[in-house]
Amino acid sequence: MHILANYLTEFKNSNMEISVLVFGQITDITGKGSLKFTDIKSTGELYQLLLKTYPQLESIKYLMAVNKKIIHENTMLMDEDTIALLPPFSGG
Amino acid sequence: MHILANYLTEFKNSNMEISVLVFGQITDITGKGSLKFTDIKSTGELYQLLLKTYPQLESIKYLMAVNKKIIHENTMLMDEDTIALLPPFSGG
Amino acid sequence: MESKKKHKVFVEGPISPPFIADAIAKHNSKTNIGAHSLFLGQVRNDRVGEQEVVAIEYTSYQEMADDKFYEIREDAFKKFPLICMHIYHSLGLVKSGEISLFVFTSSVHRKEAIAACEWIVERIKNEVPVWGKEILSNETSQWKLNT
Amino acid sequence: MESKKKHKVFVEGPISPPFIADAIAKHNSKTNIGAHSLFLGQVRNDRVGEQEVVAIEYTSYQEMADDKFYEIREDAFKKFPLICMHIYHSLGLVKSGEISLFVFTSSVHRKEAIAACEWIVERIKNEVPVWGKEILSNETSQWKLNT
Repeated sequence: MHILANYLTEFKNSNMEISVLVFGQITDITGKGSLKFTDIKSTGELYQLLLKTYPQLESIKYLMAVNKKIIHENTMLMDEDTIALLPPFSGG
Repeated sequence: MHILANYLTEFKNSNMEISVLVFGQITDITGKGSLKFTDIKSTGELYQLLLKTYPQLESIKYLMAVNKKIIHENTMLMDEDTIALLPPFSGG
Repeated sequence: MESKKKHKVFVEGPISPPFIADAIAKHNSKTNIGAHSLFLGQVRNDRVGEQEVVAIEYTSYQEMADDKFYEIREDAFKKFPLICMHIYHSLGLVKSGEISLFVFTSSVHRKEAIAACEWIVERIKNEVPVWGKEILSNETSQWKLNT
Repeated sequence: MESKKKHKVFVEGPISPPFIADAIAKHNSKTNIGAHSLFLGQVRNDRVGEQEVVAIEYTSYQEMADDKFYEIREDAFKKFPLICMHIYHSLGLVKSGEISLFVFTSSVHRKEAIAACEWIVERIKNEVPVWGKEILSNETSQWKLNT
């Protein structure tokens, strides 16, 4: 059992997939509302990757939510987590 | 002319008539919504006369308005003035 | 600005929801408005001993009340950057569950409409000569006291 | 108390005056209510250079927004002695002059309904993931910024 559990964990990590949901003005930059990434371990790592992929994000103020909760510091990610990129709200 | 003016003033004074409008719970005491008085010179005098006529007014908190303006001190009255007895407002 | 328009405040009987809807809909063409604040006073069926309030009968010193509503209106436009404001108050019988006061303010941004609406409601309650007589379930009555 | 009822907040397109009238009329049977406070957000035709805003298209992160509306609702019932509260927010296209937000609070006395309504509006503006895209008269667009 122990060996199997280890094997599964490793298998899972190496194929870890996260969804990134994109809203508001950020959709103008990404061109789509959702993105998929594999093997991203933290929100900090995601932030850097997004910046490399979409340099225009540099000028955009936004928050990240992990599974619908806004986070304010670097947060570890798990398989199937949903991260949202949230530019300033303008409802009402 | 001067003599005539004096005469008119005296005539007016001796028949000076004021209207008293009654509202809210005070109508339960007076039984009517409007009263007429003659030769009342001030709101203080009116207050005393009302109290003598309707002793139950003793227990009622009310303000007086002279010609639609609330007054807070003894005020001289003139012919055809309209005085309103205003118990606490309860609109809305 | 409509600060000079002296509109009729008193309405006979309750203020109906469709009347409120019409008042709202009329502001559709005023496209500089960003926020509306509405206050509605509804008659409560308060318990009074064994009885309960089934209606309130409103009376007013109308001439003085009209002057006061006008003064409140003028003051509101001086104090707050409003685009519109409307006040409607019932006279006569309003049953419990029905609406007897409707204050409606509109402005570019929300804070002004909200602050003005509350300020106007307070002034009406304190300064306008209107009296409510509470009609109880056993057909007796008592004079309402504002809190 | 209806604090446990999770009602639908988002409506497609503008919030119509008859819809608001219906919401008001439904409270006719709640005769312990003495005061309603309503806030309505209306789309402004702001000038943007040579153009003006003809509509706003609202989008949302709906799952998160629904959680947030529920949290605001629960908090409001804890913080204020409310009898009822309702929130409606538009998604999709709302033209200038039309209504995109409707917050409705009811309580025994006026102060609680008024304070709660304002508090809820502030929380919605600050915390609910909704974005407005302003559609301009020349068919270009820009993202709205809340003030």
